[in-house]
Amino acid sequence: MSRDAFTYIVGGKAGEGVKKAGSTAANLFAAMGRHVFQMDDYPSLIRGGHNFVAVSTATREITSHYMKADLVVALDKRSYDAHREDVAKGGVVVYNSDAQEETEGVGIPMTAVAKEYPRPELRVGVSGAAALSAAIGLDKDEMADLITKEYKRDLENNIPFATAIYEAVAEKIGGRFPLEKGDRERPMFTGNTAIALGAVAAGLDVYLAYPMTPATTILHYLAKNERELGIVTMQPESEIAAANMAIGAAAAGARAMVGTSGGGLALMEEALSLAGMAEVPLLVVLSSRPGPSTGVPTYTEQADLKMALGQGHGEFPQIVASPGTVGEAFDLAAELMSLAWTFQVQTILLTEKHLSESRMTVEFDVDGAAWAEPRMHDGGPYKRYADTADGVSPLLFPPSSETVKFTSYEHDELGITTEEAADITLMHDKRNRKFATVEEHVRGLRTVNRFGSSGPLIFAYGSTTMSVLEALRVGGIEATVVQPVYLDPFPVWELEEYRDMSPIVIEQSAAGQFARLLAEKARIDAATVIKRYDGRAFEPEELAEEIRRAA
Amino acid sequence: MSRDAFTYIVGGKAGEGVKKAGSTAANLFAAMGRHVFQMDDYPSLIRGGHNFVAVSTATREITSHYMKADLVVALDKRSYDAHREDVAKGGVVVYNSDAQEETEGVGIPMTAVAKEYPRPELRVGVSGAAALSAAIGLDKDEMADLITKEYKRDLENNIPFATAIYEAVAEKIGGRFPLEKGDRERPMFTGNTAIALGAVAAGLDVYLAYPMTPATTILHYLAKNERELGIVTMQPESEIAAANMAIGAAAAGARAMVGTSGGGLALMEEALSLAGMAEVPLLVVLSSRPGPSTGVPTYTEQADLKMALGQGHGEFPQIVASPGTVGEAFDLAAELMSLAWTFQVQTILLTEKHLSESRMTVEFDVDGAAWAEPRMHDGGPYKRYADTADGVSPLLFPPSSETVKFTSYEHDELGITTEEAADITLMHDKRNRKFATVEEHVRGLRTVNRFGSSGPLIFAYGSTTMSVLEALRVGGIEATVVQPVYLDPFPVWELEEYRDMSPIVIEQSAAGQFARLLAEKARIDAATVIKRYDGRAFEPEELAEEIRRAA
Amino acid sequence: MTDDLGTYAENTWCPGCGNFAILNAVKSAVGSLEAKGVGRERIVMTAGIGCHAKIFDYLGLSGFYSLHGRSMATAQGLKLGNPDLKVLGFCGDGDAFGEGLAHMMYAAKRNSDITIVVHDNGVYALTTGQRGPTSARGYKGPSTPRGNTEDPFNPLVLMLEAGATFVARGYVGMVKELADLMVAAVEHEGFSFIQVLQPSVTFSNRYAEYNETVVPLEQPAASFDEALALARKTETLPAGILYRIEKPSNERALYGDWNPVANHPTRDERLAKVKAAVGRG
Amino acid sequence: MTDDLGTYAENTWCPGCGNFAILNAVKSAVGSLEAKGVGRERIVMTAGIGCHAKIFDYLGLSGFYSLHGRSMATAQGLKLGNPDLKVLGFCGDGDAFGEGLAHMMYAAKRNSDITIVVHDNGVYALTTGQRGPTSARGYKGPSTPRGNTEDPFNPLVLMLEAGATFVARGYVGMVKELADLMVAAVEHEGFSFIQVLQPSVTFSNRYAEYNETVVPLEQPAASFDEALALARKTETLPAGILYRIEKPSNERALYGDWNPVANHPTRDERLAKVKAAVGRG
Ligand SMILES: Cc1ncc(C[n+]2csc(CCOP(=O)(O)OP(=O)(O)O)c2C)c(N)n1
Ligand SMILES: Cc1ncc(C[n+]2csc(CCOP(=O)(O)OP(=O)(O)O)c2C)c(N)n1
Ligand code: SF4
Ligand code: SF4
Ligand SMILES: [Mg+2]
Ligand SMILES: [Mg+2]
Repeated sequence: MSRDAFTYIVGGKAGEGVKKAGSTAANLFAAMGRHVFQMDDYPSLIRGGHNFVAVSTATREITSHYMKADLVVALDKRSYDAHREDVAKGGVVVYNSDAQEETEGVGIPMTAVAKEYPRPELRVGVSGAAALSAAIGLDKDEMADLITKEYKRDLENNIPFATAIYEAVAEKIGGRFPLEKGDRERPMFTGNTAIALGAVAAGLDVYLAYPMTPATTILHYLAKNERELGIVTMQPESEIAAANMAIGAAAAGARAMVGTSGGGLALMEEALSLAGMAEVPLLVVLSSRPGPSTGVPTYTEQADLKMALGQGHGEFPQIVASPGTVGEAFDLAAELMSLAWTFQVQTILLTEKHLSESRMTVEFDVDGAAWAEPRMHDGGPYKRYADTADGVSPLLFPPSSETVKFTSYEHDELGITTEEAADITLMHDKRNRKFATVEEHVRGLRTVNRFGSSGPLIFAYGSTTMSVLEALRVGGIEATVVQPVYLDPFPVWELEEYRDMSPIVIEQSAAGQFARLLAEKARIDAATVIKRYDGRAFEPEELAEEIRRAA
Repeated sequence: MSRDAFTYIVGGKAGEGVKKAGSTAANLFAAMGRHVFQMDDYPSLIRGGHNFVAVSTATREITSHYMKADLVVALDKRSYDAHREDVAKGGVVVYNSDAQEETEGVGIPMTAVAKEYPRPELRVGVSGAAALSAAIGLDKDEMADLITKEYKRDLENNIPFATAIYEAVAEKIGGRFPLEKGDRERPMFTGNTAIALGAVAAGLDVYLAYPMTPATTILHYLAKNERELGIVTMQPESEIAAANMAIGAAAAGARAMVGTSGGGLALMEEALSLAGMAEVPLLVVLSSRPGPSTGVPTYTEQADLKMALGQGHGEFPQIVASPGTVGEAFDLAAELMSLAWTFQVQTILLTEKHLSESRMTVEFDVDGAAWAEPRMHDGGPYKRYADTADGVSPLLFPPSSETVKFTSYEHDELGITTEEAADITLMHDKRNRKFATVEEHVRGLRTVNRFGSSGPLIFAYGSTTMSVLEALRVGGIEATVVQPVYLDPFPVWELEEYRDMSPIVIEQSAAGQFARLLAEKARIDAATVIKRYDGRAFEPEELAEEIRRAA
Repeated sequence: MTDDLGTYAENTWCPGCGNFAILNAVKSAVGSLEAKGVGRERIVMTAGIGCHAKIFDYLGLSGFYSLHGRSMATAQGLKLGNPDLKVLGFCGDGDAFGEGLAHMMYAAKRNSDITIVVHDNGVYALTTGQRGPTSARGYKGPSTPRGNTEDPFNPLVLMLEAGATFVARGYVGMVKELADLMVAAVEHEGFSFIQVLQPSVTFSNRYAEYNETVVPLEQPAASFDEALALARKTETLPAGILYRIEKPSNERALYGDWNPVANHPTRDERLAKVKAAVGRG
Repeated sequence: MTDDLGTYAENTWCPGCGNFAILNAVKSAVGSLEAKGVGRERIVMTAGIGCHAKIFDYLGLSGFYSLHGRSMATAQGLKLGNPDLKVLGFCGDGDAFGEGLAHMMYAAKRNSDITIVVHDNGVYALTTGQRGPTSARGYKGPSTPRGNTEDPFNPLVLMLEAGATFVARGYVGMVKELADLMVAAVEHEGFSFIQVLQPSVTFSNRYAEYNETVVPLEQPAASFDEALALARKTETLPAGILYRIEKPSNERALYGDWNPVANHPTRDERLAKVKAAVGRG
């Protein structure tokens, strides 16, 4: 393994400022012009328990955190115990010596120092930034600047507290991990922010969502920024309301999006079928967590693929795609919003907690974002469901002098209910043609990403792509990675060349859904399926080992 | 074509007694010891419109109605116009000469005659039985007996009215269609009644359902007979309530079933995933109508296959099967209830309006019905999710001195919530083993029906099987029909022998979902897919033509 | 779609059904609204699924034939998307107080500026007469052959308690008054609810009873408590506006004078906003 | 599961959370019920999803950790399946009056013989503080950063109007009284509702306010109207049983003394019934 990345883990209780300590570190690395990947690991609770943030950084692209850390800052004993095995060779643990007995590592009386200031329980987390600053050799002023920039408030206490910790750490391991500067400063975003901004770039008007981890932060981000972005957000009484309101809003001409996790999507299924019949554009974000059912709300898994592909009674075209990185999440959210409006279909952006909530340095191609533009009626008598050659009927929104009738019933071209055999066939044929139209168009898009061109053939999709790429980097493994971005229509036309190969398939599912999809749709039968389904993303070094064994 | 069946069609307005006229005819044929198939065609309205019932009968097994009728009774002009083309060679239309001008056929002033009695609008329908009796050569007493048996009430008006119609018809076509007696009298049931009784035979305790065509009559039948059958029914506030209540009832030890159509199943999706995680047995009846969305509520289609196979976020075993006949519906409902309880999984009985609401002569193998028997805990400390070798953990129901914790969260063996990597893996592995256990067991069941052994190879499933078999009969076509009864697990082990063949696939779906399933799961690629998707079941003579063309 | 607000769809309501009167009332109400400057092109309708909902096919208005129990959400979505629209939602009692109860309660709670007309026939008519939320205890339908074991909801009370700012009752035997209620409801800024007593001649033929008990109400109650008392009356059934107050509508409270559709930005405008947001990080 | 009704699960509520008091009250109530002859093995619990719901892991009782907004349906199902069980359902305010509102209203309407305890902290706590059905207008949470634009529901009023036959309010600052309410609720045959004022120290720390305003209520109101008036009070918040009446429970009304589980037939019995039904055609 060639470890050219530096990893920092900070752990403690929820409510102790662990997340803040993690993002502070990530921002620091990014400000140094480095590439950064930040993963938050937290249980489903508000205070206490064990939270940690793993931040890995390098001067080259980095697409995963590592679990072997160079520097661990353990704010409590539980964190020490949890991460003592996670220290890389040459690494060190800085721990809170008030929370446990003297042990290996650098013990700092964090609690005792914090008690010299008001609200000590909230202050302990600041130790993270202080210890990191010392360990990578920042000077005191640089550290104070960092605290000022990141914590903003209560600096008259935070800076002296941090300074005390800094000094204690510096005494033991000051400058132990000097970090090179990178080429330029990049912003950092989570996948959820990328999705939100991608949709906004494509023309989003209305976002409707009911809170559900790991999709919730899309709502939070958009609600906070709605005025600046020129959009409207609302949290209605349920996912059912969200989906049906979104469909209503779209029928008024507003670009609408909803976002949820598996349980919420399940509740939207009836509405998705409605969108199919009424031919209403809708972008749906499905961010997965381990299932079935409530499952493990704050962790990651790729077990909703089959669900995403099988929603809704009856037959109607839909588009499902899953981004491999935070940058791709931005592009894809815009593209899926655009496709929804081009074809009046629902599009599902399938992702996972690991992408939704992980944060990485990224530069969005804002100018390249797709734009959602409906095919509009160009005057004259209007038929909502005009029987066109490609199955797509022009849109018209009320208020209009022509009558515009959207409907859930089978209908004639004007949208009036029908039970006549000939009408039913006509409309089934129209929707059937739309399947073909959509597929034809999707063929023109970049539906599959390929990385590398020699070595073993690996298939992965979604956030697992990031893990695989990082595993190859750290393992120094040459491989060809194929990542289908589009899952429905499934880009078999791109995959024919792999039909007789026996690739390694890597996914975060116990049942091997993705491997099954490849076998069923593309007739590509995996030689080995590398699975992880304990709620945690793949760890690059471990994954590299597994790939090596399988290859 | 060898037309050895007699077909009777009666048409009129909803509310005019058309359904009654149809079932009266069907019962008459059954009482003659003949085989009968009755199909009700009605739009989604309460009064008016155009309803008709097609009843076909033969002295051999019959598994479809025909649309070319020997005798058409048209109670109104609309029915005359609708069915004038449906008259078979040698057939005749008896029409209401008060509702239209004199035309081809036997005109009878039904309305005028009815007006001699109270409530004439309700009486016109009785003409059906009268005309039929005359045409097949019953004598007046036999006809009066029929009216007495079927109409029961208001006989002092019904019999004289019927006699008047009878006499007028007899004058023109009396005894035109003499019908042989059959071997023995069989009862007649709809698919929905068969499903209801099959579930009851397996031990059903509680049926929960919200009305939705074409599943509604299961609720009606069970509600009407609940006392006699020793079960409980309830219509709650929504499908979501029905499914969640059923899961609650099952957790108390009650054998529970729910039934709905596609839109209702969509609303149950979250609960299905809950049943998967909590490992609660549940039998779900999904009776399809043309979709997507509200679609065409009172007609038939097979477009919910993909949905039935793709329900629920996360990964958990489920069983989906679809009966080919009313008799099989009885057996399968019992078997699926039994499987649900053996493996603590949800089982979906997928069917269509054409089976749910059509009525045929059938003899249930009541003694052969499967019985639902849970694997019970046999004392000692109890673990709801004990990690057993086959993945099935014994059940125990409260009240019990041991604590029994069902849960939607990922959990340890006792059902306490967990977020630990090792626990998550353990339970995923346990559920994964259950997939294998279920498949192993299902391999021992009759998962595929085969009919014939020479001629072209045809695949069909669900109620389409009945249409195909009747088409072969009437067309005198030798063919091999393969009908997968089980759809998940899909019995690939039974289908390997067909892998390199290019069969004809026949289904009621525009997208060809069943053909796709065969291609994807069993790698059987259809040469031709014969589809009908106008809401109507295949017509045997037409289908025979299509098969002949394709073969 | 014809000038008289009709369509070519065949009307399949039972002869004598109360729904005909509602259809006539809407046509007349739209006429009055047009006279007041609210053009029919701005009036959009929604409907659930059921006998009531067939009104969608019979009225030459734009709109959305939605799902059983969800049309109130669709209606709110239309309004949220374009607050210039006047949204007139037609619901069944099963729709509004069964499958869709939560949407009704929340539409009232948040005071969404839509009008909901509930065709209250006390039964699930289109699905052949099962008991519904407003069916009487003892009602015998095909799913309750030994009689309904639940007491009915009082829709007016529920809507008042949920926060509706316009609560009215109409009767199909009083078409002109019903039309006036619809006009007032549409003009009201906020959530307007009209319960229409609509006998189903087939399943709940209560014309005779209603003709006796329904009495016109001259003016809205002076207080919430008085409105509640009116809503609870059973010997006579007051028809008219029971309650009306002013409160900011959901849409106004959420985004003031913004209009998502009318203010939909150009691509350049939007990209500038996104770039600014990316800059803010 | 331990003798003191505890479990080995780690408690992850925030220090000071009102939920601890509810946990203690339940333990005490179960003790009292046992003393009265209702053994703990007959008491089953349900919970939604949320901070409140963690009580499921902390209590050594059988039951079902259900879904967000559905535990009231699960609870009714348990009771329907085996009416000998005493079902104690724990809900959040989001659970009960947001996602699951319709189930609550219908449980009350049909008078299902279950007890629902709502941990009312006025917020979606576990999902980090979004506004909920009982959040005040103006509440600033992460989904309403400029303030909640809706007025709160009054849970007591909704339950009274929906038909609940036992309606009570408890407060986590009055544990003994809360335990007594739970005992009375479980003993009541019919739908029992307890709103528990449960401050979330993290998101809605209203201890100080409640300590001022919550006042014990000596006895239930004499009439429905009086109960409603008590429920509407805002200057003081009466805690105790506001309303209690007798009415046949859903289960009794549906099937009298039948018990689906206890009366589950043998296979032979059942086949005989099916054969008889087949014979009837
Ligand atoms: C999800 C779903 N469940 C059930 C149905 C079946 N369904 C159609 S209309 C209806 C009830 C209609 O009752 P109501 O709303 O009172 O309308 P009415 O026919 O009485 O006017 C039902 C249950 C459906 N369309 N969708
Ligand atoms: C269908 C569904 N939607 C959303 C969620 C996410 N979720 C979990 S708990 C919760 C709200 C909790 O609020 P409340 O019921 O008041 O409980 P509290 O945490 O305040 O005790 C939500 C929205 C979910 N689990 N399921
Ligand atoms: S069934 Fe009742 S509600 Fe429906 S159309 Fe007929 S009379 Fe009207
Ligand atoms: S967030 Fe609030 S409700 Fe949840 S445990 Fe903490 S204090 Fe209690
Ligand atoms: Mg109704
Ligand atoms: Mg809460």
